[in-house]
Amino acid sequence: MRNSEIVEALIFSAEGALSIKDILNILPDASKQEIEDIVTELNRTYDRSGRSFMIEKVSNGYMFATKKEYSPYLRGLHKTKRLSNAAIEVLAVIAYKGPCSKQTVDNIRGVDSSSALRTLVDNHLVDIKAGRPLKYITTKRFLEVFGLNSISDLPDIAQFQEIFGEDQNIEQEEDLFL
Amino acid sequence: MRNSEIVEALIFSAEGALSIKDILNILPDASKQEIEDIVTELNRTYDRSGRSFMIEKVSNGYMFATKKEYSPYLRGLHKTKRLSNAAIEVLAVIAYKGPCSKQTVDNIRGVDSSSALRTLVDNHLVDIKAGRPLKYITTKRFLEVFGLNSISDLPDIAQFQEIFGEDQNIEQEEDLFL
Amino acid sequence: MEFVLHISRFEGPLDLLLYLIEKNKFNLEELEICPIIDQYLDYINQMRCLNIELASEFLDMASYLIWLKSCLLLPSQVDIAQGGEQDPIEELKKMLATYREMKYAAQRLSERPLLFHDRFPRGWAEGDKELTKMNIASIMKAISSIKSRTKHYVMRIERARFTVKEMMRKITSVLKTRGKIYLVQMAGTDEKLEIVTILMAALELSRLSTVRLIQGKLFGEIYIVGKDSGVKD
Repeated sequence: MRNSEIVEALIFSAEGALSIKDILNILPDASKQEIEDIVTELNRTYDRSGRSFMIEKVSNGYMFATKKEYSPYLRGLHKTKRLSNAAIEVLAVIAYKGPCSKQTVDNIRGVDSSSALRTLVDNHLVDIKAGRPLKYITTKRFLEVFGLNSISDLPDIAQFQEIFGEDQNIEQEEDLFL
Repeated sequence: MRNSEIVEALIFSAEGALSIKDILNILPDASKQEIEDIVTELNRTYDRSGRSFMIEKVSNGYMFATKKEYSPYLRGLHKTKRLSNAAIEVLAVIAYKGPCSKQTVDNIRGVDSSSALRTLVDNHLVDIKAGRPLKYITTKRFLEVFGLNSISDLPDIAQFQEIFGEDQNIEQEEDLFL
Repeated sequence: MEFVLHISRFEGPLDLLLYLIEKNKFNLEELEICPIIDQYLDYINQMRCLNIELASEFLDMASYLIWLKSCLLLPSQVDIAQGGEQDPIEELKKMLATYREMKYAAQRLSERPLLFHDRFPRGWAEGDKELTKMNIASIMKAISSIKSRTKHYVMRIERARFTVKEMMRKITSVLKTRGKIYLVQMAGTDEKLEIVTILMAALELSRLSTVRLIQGKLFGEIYIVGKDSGVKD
Protein backbone atom coordinates (compact mmCIF):
# COMPACT_ATOMS: atom_id res chain seq x y z
CA MET A 1 0.00 0.00 0.00
CA ARG A 2 1.49 3.31 -1.00
CA ASN A 3 1.79 6.23 1.42
CA SER A 4 -0.04 8.48 -1.01
CA GLU A 5 -3.14 6.27 -0.78
CA ILE A 6 -3.01 6.27 3.00
CA VAL A 7 -2.54 10.05 3.13
CA GLU A 8 -5.51 10.49 0.82
CA ALA A 9 -7.68 8.20 3.00
CA LEU A 10 -6.60 10.03 6.15
CA ILE A 11 -7.40 13.51 4.83
CA PHE A 12 -10.64 12.22 3.32
CA SER A 13 -11.94 10.77 6.56
CA ALA A 14 -10.66 13.38 9.01
CA GLU A 15 -13.19 15.58 10.77
CA GLY A 16 -12.08 19.03 9.77
CA ALA A 17 -8.56 19.89 8.68
CA LEU A 18 -5.82 17.31 9.28
CA SER A 19 -2.37 18.60 10.23
CA ILE A 20 0.89 17.19 8.88
CA LYS A 21 1.74 16.31 12.47
CA ASP A 22 -1.38 14.10 12.72
CA ILE A 23 -0.41 12.40 9.47
CA LEU A 24 3.15 11.80 10.69
CA ASN A 25 1.77 10.20 13.85
CA ILE A 26 0.24 7.52 11.70
CA LEU A 27 3.02 7.32 9.12
CA PRO A 28 6.07 7.84 11.36
CA ASP A 29 8.55 6.88 8.64
CA ALA A 30 7.39 9.64 6.29
CA SER A 31 8.81 13.17 6.32
CA LYS A 32 7.02 16.51 6.28
CA GLN A 33 8.36 17.11 2.77
CA GLU A 34 7.08 13.76 1.59
CA ILE A 35 3.55 14.54 2.82
CA GLU A 36 3.59 17.91 1.07
CA ASP A 37 4.77 16.28 -2.16
CA ILE A 38 2.08 13.62 -1.87
CA VAL A 39 -0.65 16.25 -1.54
CA THR A 40 0.69 18.22 -4.51
CA GLU A 41 0.82 15.06 -6.57
CA LEU A 42 -2.69 14.01 -5.51
CA ASN A 43 -4.09 17.38 -6.54
CA ARG A 44 -2.31 17.12 -9.88
CA THR A 45 -3.90 13.68 -10.41
CA TYR A 46 -7.36 15.02 -9.50
CA ASP A 47 -6.96 17.89 -11.97
CA ARG A 48 -5.76 15.65 -14.74
CA SER A 49 -8.57 13.14 -14.29
CA GLY A 50 -11.27 15.81 -14.02
CA ARG A 51 -12.20 15.27 -10.37
CA SER A 52 -14.61 17.81 -8.94
CA PHE A 53 -12.78 17.97 -5.61
CA MET A 54 -9.29 18.75 -4.40
CA ILE A 55 -7.25 18.93 -1.24
CA GLU A 56 -7.01 22.46 0.14
CA LYS A 57 -4.29 23.69 2.42
CA VAL A 58 -5.92 25.64 5.22
CA SER A 59 -4.23 27.26 8.20
CA ASN A 60 -4.09 24.14 10.33
CA GLY A 61 -3.72 21.40 7.76
CA TYR A 62 -5.32 19.74 4.77
CA MET A 63 -8.93 19.14 3.91
CA PHE A 64 -10.97 18.04 0.94
CA ALA A 65 -13.32 20.51 -0.72
CA THR A 66 -15.32 20.51 -3.91
CA LYS A 67 -14.11 22.98 -6.51
CA LYS A 68 -15.76 26.38 -6.63
CA GLU A 69 -17.31 25.94 -10.08
CA TYR A 70 -19.73 23.29 -8.78
CA SER A 71 -21.17 25.47 -6.04
CA PRO A 72 -24.28 26.54 -8.01
CA TYR A 73 -25.33 22.87 -8.07
CA LEU A 74 -24.38 22.17 -4.49
CA ARG A 75 -26.57 24.95 -3.19
CA GLY A 76 -29.52 22.83 -4.23
CA LEU A 77 -28.60 20.31 -1.52
CA HIS A 78 -30.33 22.32 1.25
CA LYS A 79 -27.94 21.86 4.05
CA THR A 80 -29.38 22.61 7.43
CA LYS A 81 -26.87 22.95 10.18
CA ARG A 82 -26.91 20.63 13.10
CA LEU A 83 -28.68 21.92 16.18
CA SER A 84 -27.18 22.30 19.63
CA ASN A 85 -28.63 20.27 22.48
CA ALA A 86 -30.18 23.45 23.87
CA ALA A 87 -31.90 24.13 20.55
CA ILE A 88 -33.28 20.58 20.41
CA GLU A 89 -34.59 20.97 23.95
CA VAL A 90 -36.38 24.19 23.06
CA LEU A 91 -37.72 22.57 19.92
CA ALA A 92 -38.99 19.64 21.97
CA VAL A 93 -40.76 21.92 24.43
CA ILE A 94 -42.41 23.91 21.65
CA ALA A 95 -43.39 20.72 19.83
CA TYR A 96 -45.16 19.41 22.93
CA LYS A 97 -46.39 22.62 24.53
CA GLY A 98 -46.70 24.99 21.58
CA PRO A 99 -47.92 27.48 20.76
CA CYS A 100 -46.25 28.86 23.86
CA SER A 101 -44.40 31.93 25.02
CA LYS A 102 -40.68 32.25 25.63
CA GLN A 103 -41.52 32.54 29.33
CA THR A 104 -43.10 29.08 29.29
CA VAL A 105 -40.09 27.58 27.51
CA ASP A 106 -37.71 29.23 30.00
CA ASN A 107 -39.73 28.02 32.97
CA ILE A 108 -39.80 24.45 31.78
CA ARG A 109 -36.10 24.33 30.93
CA GLY A 110 -35.02 26.34 33.96
CA VAL A 111 -32.67 28.42 31.80
CA ASP A 112 -32.92 31.27 29.33
CA SER A 113 -33.68 30.11 25.79
CA SER A 114 -33.21 33.30 23.74
CA SER A 115 -30.30 32.20 21.61
CA ALA A 116 -31.65 28.69 20.98
CA LEU A 117 -35.02 30.19 19.95
CA ARG A 118 -33.24 32.49 17.56
CA THR A 119 -31.39 29.55 15.92
CA LEU A 120 -34.64 27.66 15.51
CA VAL A 121 -36.39 30.62 13.91
CA ASP A 122 -33.38 31.16 11.61
CA ASN A 123 -33.56 27.50 10.56
CA HIS A 124 -37.30 27.80 9.90
CA LEU A 125 -38.03 25.08 12.43
CA VAL A 126 -40.01 27.43 14.63
CA ASP A 127 -42.28 30.29 13.68
CA ILE A 128 -43.60 33.25 15.66
CA LYS A 129 -47.27 33.99 16.21
CA ALA A 130 -48.25 37.58 16.90
CA GLY A 131 -49.80 38.37 20.27
CA ARG A 132 -48.89 39.44 23.78
CA PRO A 133 -46.73 37.67 24.65
CA LEU A 134 -45.43 36.33 21.34
CA LYS A 135 -46.08 32.64 20.88
CA TYR A 136 -43.77 30.10 19.28
CA ILE A 137 -44.95 27.17 17.15
CA THR A 138 -43.23 24.47 15.13
CA THR A 139 -43.34 24.76 11.34
CA LYS A 140 -44.04 22.49 8.42
CA ARG A 141 -40.28 22.34 7.90
CA PHE A 142 -39.99 20.91 11.41
CA LEU A 143 -42.35 18.09 10.44
CA GLU A 144 -40.32 17.42 7.28
CA VAL A 145 -36.96 17.37 9.01
CA PHE A 146 -38.20 15.04 11.74
CA GLY A 147 -40.17 12.87 9.34
CA LEU A 148 -43.55 13.46 10.95
CA ASN A 149 -46.91 13.69 9.23
CA SER A 150 -48.36 15.87 11.92
CA ILE A 151 -47.51 17.04 15.39
CA SER A 152 -49.84 14.39 16.81
CA ASP A 153 -47.35 11.76 15.56
CA LEU A 154 -45.14 12.60 18.52
CA PRO A 155 -45.24 9.89 21.17
CA ASP A 156 -46.94 10.40 24.50
CA ILE A 157 -44.48 11.71 27.06
CA ALA A 158 -45.58 9.14 29.64
CA GLN A 159 -44.17 6.42 27.36
CA PHE A 160 -40.64 7.82 27.41
CA GLN A 161 -39.48 5.96 30.47
CA GLU A 162 -39.54 2.73 28.49
CA ILE A 163 -36.01 3.56 27.47
CA PHE A 164 -35.28 7.03 28.75
CA GLY A 165 -36.15 6.34 32.39
CA GLU A 166 -32.95 7.54 34.06
CA ASP A 167 -33.58 5.33 37.04
CA GLN A 168 -36.10 2.56 37.36
CA ASN A 169 -37.00 3.79 40.84
CA ILE A 170 -38.13 7.18 39.73
CA GLU A 171 -41.76 7.18 38.81
CA GLN A 172 -42.31 9.66 36.12
CA GLU A 173 -46.07 9.79 36.12
CA GLU A 174 -46.07 12.99 38.07
CA ASP A 175 -44.55 15.24 35.52
CA LEU A 176 -44.30 18.69 34.32
CA PHE A 177 -45.93 18.09 31.00
CA LEU A 178 -49.26 16.72 32.14
CA MET B 1 -19.44 20.88 -17.28
CA ARG B 2 -20.25 17.21 -17.52
CA ASN B 3 -23.01 15.56 -15.51
CA SER B 4 -20.54 13.03 -14.14
CA GLU B 5 -18.52 15.82 -12.51
CA ILE B 6 -21.65 17.34 -10.99
CA VAL B 7 -22.86 13.98 -9.70
CA GLU B 8 -19.45 13.34 -8.16
CA ALA B 9 -19.44 16.79 -6.54
CA LEU B 10 -22.96 16.29 -5.16
CA ILE B 11 -22.25 12.91 -3.60
CA PHE B 12 -18.93 14.18 -2.33
CA SER B 13 -20.43 17.16 -0.57
CA ALA B 14 -23.45 15.42 0.98
CA GLU B 15 -23.24 14.17 4.53
CA GLY B 16 -24.47 10.60 4.56
CA ALA B 17 -26.08 8.88 1.61
CA LEU B 18 -27.51 11.10 -1.13
CA SER B 19 -30.62 9.65 -2.73
CA ILE B 20 -31.02 9.35 -6.49
CA LYS B 21 -34.14 11.46 -6.06
CA ASP B 22 -32.10 14.32 -4.59
CA ILE B 23 -29.65 14.08 -7.48
CA LEU B 24 -32.46 14.15 -10.04
CA ASN B 25 -33.91 17.24 -8.34
CA ILE B 26 -30.70 19.06 -9.16
CA LEU B 27 -30.15 17.47 -12.58
CA PRO B 28 -33.75 17.20 -13.81
CA ASP B 29 -32.71 16.27 -17.36
CA ALA B 30 -30.81 13.19 -16.26
CA SER B 31 -32.40 9.77 -15.83
CA LYS B 32 -32.08 7.28 -13.01
CA GLN B 33 -30.21 4.95 -15.34
CA GLU B 34 -27.79 7.70 -16.31
CA ILE B 35 -26.98 8.41 -12.66
CA GLU B 36 -26.36 4.72 -12.03
CA ASP B 37 -24.08 4.50 -15.06
CA ILE B 38 -22.18 7.59 -13.98
CA VAL B 39 -21.55 6.12 -10.53
CA THR B 40 -20.39 2.80 -12.00
CA GLU B 41 -18.03 4.64 -14.32
CA LEU B 42 -16.70 6.87 -11.51
CA ASN B 43 -15.94 3.85 -9.35
CA ARG B 44 -14.12 2.25 -12.26
CA THR B 45 -12.02 5.38 -12.64
CA TYR B 46 -11.22 5.46 -8.91
CA ASP B 47 -10.12 1.86 -9.02
CA ARG B 48 -7.92 2.39 -12.02
CA SER B 49 -6.25 5.50 -10.56
CA GLY B 50 -5.68 3.94 -7.14
CA ARG B 51 -8.09 6.08 -5.10
CA SER B 52 -8.51 4.99 -1.49
CA PHE B 53 -12.24 5.70 -1.51
CA MET B 54 -15.22 4.76 -3.62
CA ILE B 55 -18.92 5.49 -3.98
CA GLU B 56 -21.05 2.95 -2.12
CA LYS B 57 -24.66 2.21 -2.92
CA VAL B 58 -26.33 2.46 0.47
CA SER B 59 -29.66 3.50 1.89
CA ASN B 60 -31.24 3.90 -1.57
CA GLY B 61 -28.57 6.37 -2.50
CA TYR B 62 -24.86 6.97 -2.83
CA MET B 63 -22.18 7.74 -0.31
CA PHE B 64 -18.40 8.10 -0.48
CA ALA B 65 -16.44 5.90 1.92
CA THR B 66 -12.88 4.67 2.20
CA LYS B 67 -12.03 1.16 1.07
CA LYS B 68 -11.70 -1.50 3.72
CA GLU B 69 -7.95 -2.06 3.32
CA TYR B 70 -7.13 1.38 4.75
CA SER B 71 -8.99 0.84 7.99
CA PRO B 72 -5.91 -0.18 10.05
CA TYR B 73 -4.44 3.28 9.38
CA LEU B 74 -7.69 5.16 9.77
CA ARG B 75 -8.48 3.58 13.11
CA GLY B 76 -5.46 5.45 14.42
CA LEU B 77 -7.22 8.69 13.60
CA HIS B 78 -10.76 7.91 14.73
CA LYS B 79 -12.32 6.68 17.88
CA THR B 80 -14.05 3.55 16.74
CA LYS B 81 -16.94 2.26 18.73
CA ARG B 82 -18.11 -1.30 18.64
CA LEU B 83 -21.61 -2.27 19.54
CA SER B 84 -22.11 -4.85 22.27
CA ASN B 85 -23.47 -8.27 21.34
CA ALA B 86 -26.69 -7.33 23.10
CA ALA B 87 -27.04 -4.18 20.99
CA ILE B 88 -26.41 -6.09 17.76
CA GLU B 89 -28.98 -8.70 18.76
CA VAL B 90 -31.57 -6.01 19.41
CA LEU B 91 -30.65 -4.39 16.11
CA ALA B 92 -31.11 -7.69 14.28
CA VAL B 93 -34.53 -8.20 15.87
CA ILE B 94 -35.64 -4.69 14.90
CA ALA B 95 -34.21 -5.04 11.39
CA TYR B 96 -36.03 -8.34 10.80
CA LYS B 97 -39.19 -7.92 12.87
CA GLY B 98 -39.51 -4.15 13.01
CA PRO B 99 -41.30 -1.91 13.45
CA CYS B 100 -41.82 -3.67 16.75
CA SER B 101 -42.36 -2.85 20.39
CA LYS B 102 -39.84 -3.21 23.19
CA GLN B 103 -42.00 -6.05 24.50
CA THR B 104 -41.53 -7.99 21.26
CA VAL B 105 -37.76 -7.48 21.40
CA ASP B 106 -37.66 -8.54 25.06
CA ASN B 107 -39.77 -11.63 24.36
CA ILE B 108 -37.63 -12.78 21.49
CA ARG B 109 -34.38 -12.29 23.39
CA GLY B 110 -35.71 -13.51 26.72
CA VAL B 111 -34.12 -10.56 28.53
CA ASP B 112 -34.80 -6.91 29.11
CA SER B 113 -33.40 -4.80 26.26
CA SER B 114 -33.78 -1.28 27.66
CA SER B 115 -30.15 -0.40 27.84
CA ALA B 116 -29.24 -1.87 24.45
CA LEU B 117 -32.21 -0.05 22.90
CA ARG B 118 -31.06 3.18 24.48
CA THR B 119 -27.55 2.73 23.03
CA LEU B 120 -29.00 2.12 19.57
CA VAL B 121 -31.24 5.18 19.81
CA ASP B 122 -28.33 7.28 21.07
CA ASN B 123 -26.27 6.15 18.11
CA HIS B 124 -29.08 6.99 15.65
CA LEU B 125 -29.28 3.39 14.47
CA VAL B 126 -32.83 3.00 15.72
CA ASP B 127 -35.67 5.51 15.83
CA ILE B 128 -38.98 5.54 17.61
CA LYS B 129 -42.43 5.57 16.05
CA ALA B 130 -45.29 6.96 18.06
CA GLY B 131 -48.10 4.61 19.00
CA ARG B 132 -49.26 2.42 21.85
CA PRO B 133 -46.92 0.75 22.51
CA LEU B 134 -44.02 2.69 20.99
CA LYS B 135 -42.48 0.96 17.99
CA TYR B 136 -38.82 0.78 17.11
CA ILE B 137 -37.47 0.92 13.56
CA THR B 138 -34.04 0.95 11.98
CA THR B 139 -32.89 4.23 10.44
CA LYS B 140 -31.19 5.42 7.27
CA ARG B 141 -28.09 5.65 9.43
CA PHE B 142 -28.35 1.92 10.14
CA LEU B 143 -28.24 1.21 6.40
CA GLU B 144 -25.24 3.53 5.98
CA VAL B 145 -23.33 2.02 8.89
CA PHE B 146 -23.90 -1.57 7.79
CA GLY B 147 -23.49 -0.79 4.09
CA LEU B 148 -26.96 -1.91 3.07
CA ASN B 149 -28.99 -0.45 0.25
CA SER B 150 -32.25 -1.40 1.93
CA ILE B 151 -33.56 -3.67 4.66
CA SER B 152 -34.44 -6.23 2.00
CA ASP B 153 -30.69 -6.64 1.34
CA LEU B 154 -30.44 -8.54 4.60
CA PRO B 155 -30.14 -12.30 4.17
CA ASP B 156 -33.45 -14.13 4.25
CA ILE B 157 -34.30 -15.82 7.54
CA ALA B 158 -35.36 -18.90 5.57
CA GLN B 159 -31.71 -19.26 4.55
CA PHE B 160 -30.69 -19.48 8.19
CA GLN B 161 -32.93 -22.45 8.74
CA GLU B 162 -31.12 -24.38 6.05
CA ILE B 163 -27.91 -23.69 7.89
CA PHE B 164 -29.31 -25.08 11.11
CA GLY B 165 -30.29 -28.14 9.11
CA GLU B 166 -33.64 -28.62 10.75
CA ASP B 167 -36.83 -26.72 11.47
CA GLN B 168 -37.92 -27.62 7.96
CA ASN B 169 -41.49 -27.70 8.99
CA ILE B 170 -42.24 -26.69 12.51
CA GLU B 171 -46.00 -26.92 12.04
CA GLN B 172 -45.84 -30.59 11.08
CA GLU B 173 -43.50 -31.57 13.88
CA GLU B 174 -45.77 -29.97 16.39
CA ASP B 175 -48.48 -32.56 15.80
CA LEU B 176 -46.22 -35.29 17.13
CA PHE B 177 -46.28 -33.75 20.56
CA LEU B 178 -49.99 -33.23 20.89
CA MET C 1 -16.34 -27.72 36.50
CA GLU C 2 -16.74 -27.22 32.82
CA PHE C 3 -20.11 -25.59 33.53
CA VAL C 4 -18.45 -22.73 35.28
CA LEU C 5 -18.32 -20.23 32.53
CA HIS C 6 -18.83 -16.57 32.92
CA ILE C 7 -22.49 -15.76 32.89
CA SER C 8 -21.65 -12.61 30.93
CA ARG C 9 -20.92 -14.95 28.05
CA PHE C 10 -24.65 -15.44 27.69
CA GLU C 11 -27.05 -12.78 26.59
CA GLY C 12 -29.87 -14.37 28.54
CA PRO C 13 -31.50 -17.65 29.54
CA LEU C 14 -32.37 -18.53 25.95
CA ASP C 15 -28.75 -18.09 24.96
CA LEU C 16 -27.65 -20.36 27.79
CA LEU C 17 -30.25 -22.99 26.82
CA LEU C 18 -29.06 -22.90 23.20
CA TYR C 19 -25.51 -23.35 24.39
CA LEU C 20 -26.49 -26.40 26.44
CA ILE C 21 -28.46 -27.89 23.54
CA GLU C 22 -25.49 -27.46 21.19
CA LYS C 23 -23.09 -28.81 23.78
CA ASN C 24 -25.20 -31.97 24.08
CA LYS C 25 -25.39 -32.13 20.29
CA PHE C 26 -29.15 -32.18 20.60
CA ASN C 27 -31.36 -31.22 17.75
CA LEU C 28 -33.89 -28.54 18.58
CA GLU C 29 -36.65 -30.54 16.95
CA GLU C 30 -36.11 -33.83 18.74
CA LEU C 31 -35.03 -32.13 21.91
CA GLU C 32 -34.73 -34.19 25.07
CA ILE C 33 -35.90 -31.52 27.42
CA CYS C 34 -35.15 -33.14 30.80
CA PRO C 35 -31.35 -33.31 30.60
CA ILE C 36 -31.30 -29.73 29.37
CA ILE C 37 -33.47 -28.58 32.26
CA ASP C 38 -31.17 -30.38 34.72
CA GLN C 39 -28.06 -28.88 33.22
CA TYR C 40 -29.58 -25.42 33.19
CA LEU C 41 -30.54 -25.70 36.87
CA ASP C 42 -27.08 -27.06 37.71
CA TYR C 43 -25.50 -24.16 35.99
CA ILE C 44 -27.69 -21.62 37.77
CA ASN C 45 -26.99 -23.30 41.12
CA GLN C 46 -23.27 -23.17 40.58
CA MET C 47 -23.49 -19.53 39.68
CA ARG C 48 -25.39 -18.86 42.87
CA CYS C 49 -22.90 -20.84 44.97
CA LEU C 50 -20.16 -18.67 43.54
CA ASN C 51 -22.19 -15.63 44.54
CA ILE C 52 -22.37 -14.48 40.96
CA GLU C 53 -25.17 -12.03 40.50
CA LEU C 54 -27.63 -13.39 37.98
CA ALA C 55 -30.02 -11.30 35.98
CA SER C 56 -33.56 -11.99 37.13
CA GLU C 57 -34.38 -13.48 33.74
CA PHE C 58 -32.09 -16.44 34.43
CA LEU C 59 -33.94 -17.15 37.67
CA ASP C 60 -37.35 -16.68 36.07
CA MET C 61 -36.39 -19.25 33.47
CA ALA C 62 -35.11 -21.58 36.19
CA SER C 63 -38.42 -21.54 38.04
CA TYR C 64 -40.28 -22.00 34.78
CA LEU C 65 -38.13 -25.01 33.91
CA ILE C 66 -38.67 -26.52 37.36
CA TRP C 67 -42.41 -26.22 36.79
CA LEU C 68 -42.07 -27.68 33.32
CA LYS C 69 -40.08 -30.62 34.63
CA SER C 70 -42.60 -31.32 37.36
CA CYS C 71 -45.30 -31.40 34.69
CA LEU C 72 -43.27 -33.89 32.67
CA LEU C 73 -42.68 -36.13 35.65
CA LEU C 74 -46.32 -36.12 36.67
CA PRO C 75 -48.10 -36.58 33.38
CA SER C 76 -51.17 -38.19 34.86
CA GLN C 77 -51.88 -35.34 37.24
CA VAL C 78 -51.04 -32.38 35.12
CA ASP C 79 -51.68 -32.64 31.47
CA ILE C 80 -49.42 -29.99 30.05
CA ALA C 81 -50.88 -30.12 26.60
CA GLN C 82 -54.56 -30.03 27.29
CA GLY C 83 -56.66 -29.97 24.18
CA GLY C 84 -56.32 -26.78 22.24
CA GLU C 85 -53.85 -25.21 24.66
CA GLN C 86 -50.31 -24.52 23.59
CA ASP C 87 -47.84 -27.21 24.59
CA PRO C 88 -45.26 -25.40 26.77
CA ILE C 89 -42.41 -27.51 25.43
CA GLU C 90 -43.36 -26.62 21.88
CA GLU C 91 -43.61 -23.01 22.91
CA LEU C 92 -40.18 -23.10 24.48
CA LYS C 93 -38.77 -24.71 21.34
CA LYS C 94 -40.34 -22.05 19.20
CA MET C 95 -38.85 -19.34 21.37
CA LEU C 96 -35.46 -21.00 21.12
CA ALA C 97 -35.77 -21.35 17.35
CA THR C 98 -36.72 -17.68 16.92
CA TYR C 99 -33.97 -16.55 19.24
CA ARG C 100 -31.44 -18.70 17.42
CA GLU C 101 -32.47 -17.12 14.12
CA MET C 102 -31.99 -13.65 15.54
CA LYS C 103 -28.70 -14.57 17.18
CA TYR C 104 -27.48 -15.84 13.85
CA ALA C 105 -28.80 -12.74 12.08
CA ALA C 106 -26.90 -10.64 14.61
CA GLN C 107 -23.70 -12.56 13.91
CA ARG C 108 -24.12 -12.02 10.19
CA LEU C 109 -24.79 -8.35 10.81
CA SER C 110 -21.66 -7.93 12.89
CA GLU C 111 -19.56 -9.56 10.17
CA ARG C 112 -20.45 -6.76 7.77
CA PRO C 113 -17.79 -4.10 7.20
CA LEU C 114 -18.87 -1.37 9.57
CA LEU C 115 -18.81 2.34 8.95
CA PHE C 116 -16.32 4.02 11.33
CA HIS C 117 -14.57 0.69 11.82
CA ASP C 118 -13.84 -0.81 8.43
CA ARG C 119 -15.10 1.95 6.15
CA PHE C 120 -14.93 5.62 6.92
CA PRO C 121 -17.19 8.26 5.44
CA ARG C 122 -15.96 11.63 4.35
CA GLY C 123 -15.15 13.56 7.51
CA TRP C 124 -16.91 16.76 8.40
CA ALA C 125 -15.91 19.45 10.80
CA GLU C 126 -18.32 19.48 13.76
CA GLY C 127 -19.86 22.78 12.66
CA ASP C 128 -20.61 21.57 9.13
CA LYS C 129 -22.71 18.65 10.20
CA GLU C 130 -26.20 18.49 8.91
CA LEU C 131 -29.55 17.99 10.50
CA THR C 132 -29.85 14.54 8.97
CA LYS C 133 -29.67 12.80 12.29
CA MET C 134 -32.68 14.56 13.70
CA ASN C 135 -35.46 12.19 14.56
CA ILE C 136 -38.23 11.60 17.06
CA ALA C 137 -35.79 9.95 19.41
CA SER C 138 -33.74 13.15 19.63
CA ILE C 139 -36.87 15.06 20.65
CA MET C 140 -37.63 12.45 23.31
CA LYS C 141 -34.06 12.53 24.53
CA ALA C 142 -34.24 16.30 24.84
CA ILE C 143 -37.40 16.06 26.94
CA SER C 144 -35.88 13.47 29.24
CA SER C 145 -32.75 15.53 29.64
CA ILE C 146 -34.89 18.50 30.73
CA LYS C 147 -36.66 16.19 33.14
CA SER C 148 -33.49 14.82 34.67
CA ARG C 149 -32.20 18.35 35.13
CA THR C 150 -35.39 19.49 36.86
CA LYS C 151 -35.83 16.35 38.92
CA HIS C 152 -37.84 18.00 41.66
CA TYR C 153 -40.79 17.93 39.32
CA VAL C 154 -40.64 14.24 38.63
CA MET C 155 -39.56 12.71 41.90
CA ARG C 156 -42.52 13.70 44.02
CA ILE C 157 -44.20 10.32 44.18
CA GLU C 158 -41.02 8.50 45.07
CA ARG C 159 -40.16 10.94 47.81
CA ALA C 160 -43.60 10.57 49.28
CA ARG C 161 -42.94 6.86 49.72
CA PHE C 162 -39.73 6.97 51.74
CA THR C 163 -38.84 10.31 53.23
CA VAL C 164 -36.10 10.78 55.76
CA LYS C 165 -38.36 12.98 57.87
CA GLU C 166 -41.11 10.41 58.02
CA MET C 167 -38.64 7.66 58.81
CA MET C 168 -37.23 9.78 61.67
CA ARG C 169 -40.73 10.13 63.07
CA LYS C 170 -41.31 6.39 62.71
CA ILE C 171 -38.06 5.51 64.49
CA THR C 172 -38.78 7.93 67.33
CA SER C 173 -42.24 6.54 67.90
CA VAL C 174 -41.04 2.91 67.89
CA LEU C 175 -38.29 3.85 70.35
CA LYS C 176 -40.97 5.11 72.74
CA THR C 177 -42.25 1.56 73.22
CA ARG C 178 -39.02 -0.41 72.81
CA GLY C 179 -35.55 0.05 74.24
CA LYS C 180 -33.65 -0.78 71.07
CA ILE C 181 -34.33 -1.52 67.44
CA TYR C 182 -32.08 -3.07 64.83
CA LEU C 183 -31.95 -0.87 61.75
CA VAL C 184 -33.07 -3.70 59.49
CA GLN C 185 -36.20 -4.17 61.60
CA MET C 186 -37.44 -0.79 60.48
CA ALA C 187 -37.65 -1.90 56.86
CA GLY C 188 -41.07 -2.86 55.61
CA THR C 189 -39.82 -3.84 52.17
CA ASP C 190 -36.48 -4.99 50.83
CA GLU C 191 -36.11 -1.95 48.62
CA LYS C 192 -32.68 -0.44 48.62
CA LEU C 193 -34.17 3.03 48.76
CA GLU C 194 -35.95 2.25 52.01
CA ILE C 195 -32.79 0.89 53.65
CA VAL C 196 -30.92 4.00 52.59
CA THR C 197 -33.72 6.18 53.99
CA ILE C 198 -33.59 4.32 57.31
CA LEU C 199 -29.84 4.76 57.56
CA MET C 200 -30.09 8.46 56.73
CA ALA C 201 -32.89 8.97 59.24
CA ALA C 202 -30.87 7.18 61.95
CA LEU C 203 -27.79 9.27 61.19
CA GLU C 204 -29.84 12.45 61.28
CA LEU C 205 -31.42 11.49 64.65
CA SER C 206 -27.98 10.71 66.00
CA ARG C 207 -26.69 14.05 64.79
CA LEU C 208 -29.55 15.72 66.64
CA SER C 209 -28.52 13.66 69.70
CA THR C 210 -31.99 12.12 69.94
CA VAL C 211 -30.67 8.56 69.56
CA ARG C 212 -27.43 6.64 69.70
CA LEU C 213 -26.32 4.21 67.03
CA ILE C 214 -24.49 1.15 68.27
CA GLN C 215 -22.57 -1.51 66.40
CA GLY C 216 -21.30 -4.30 68.67
CA LYS C 217 -18.50 -5.50 66.41
CA LEU C 218 -17.03 -4.87 63.00
CA PHE C 219 -19.72 -5.54 60.37
CA GLY C 220 -22.13 -6.36 63.18
CA GLU C 221 -25.76 -5.35 63.05
CA ILE C 222 -26.40 -1.72 63.86
CA TYR C 223 -29.10 -0.89 66.37
CA ILE C 224 -30.63 2.29 67.66
CA VAL C 225 -31.29 3.18 71.27
CA GLY C 226 -32.92 6.27 72.76
CA LYS C 227 -30.51 8.90 74.04
CA ASP C 228 -31.53 8.36 77.65
CA SER C 229 -31.73 4.60 77.59
CA GLY C 230 -29.46 2.69 79.93
CA VAL C 231 -27.90 0.58 77.16
CA LYS C 232 -24.10 0.76 77.22
CA ASP C 233 -22.02 1.24 74.09
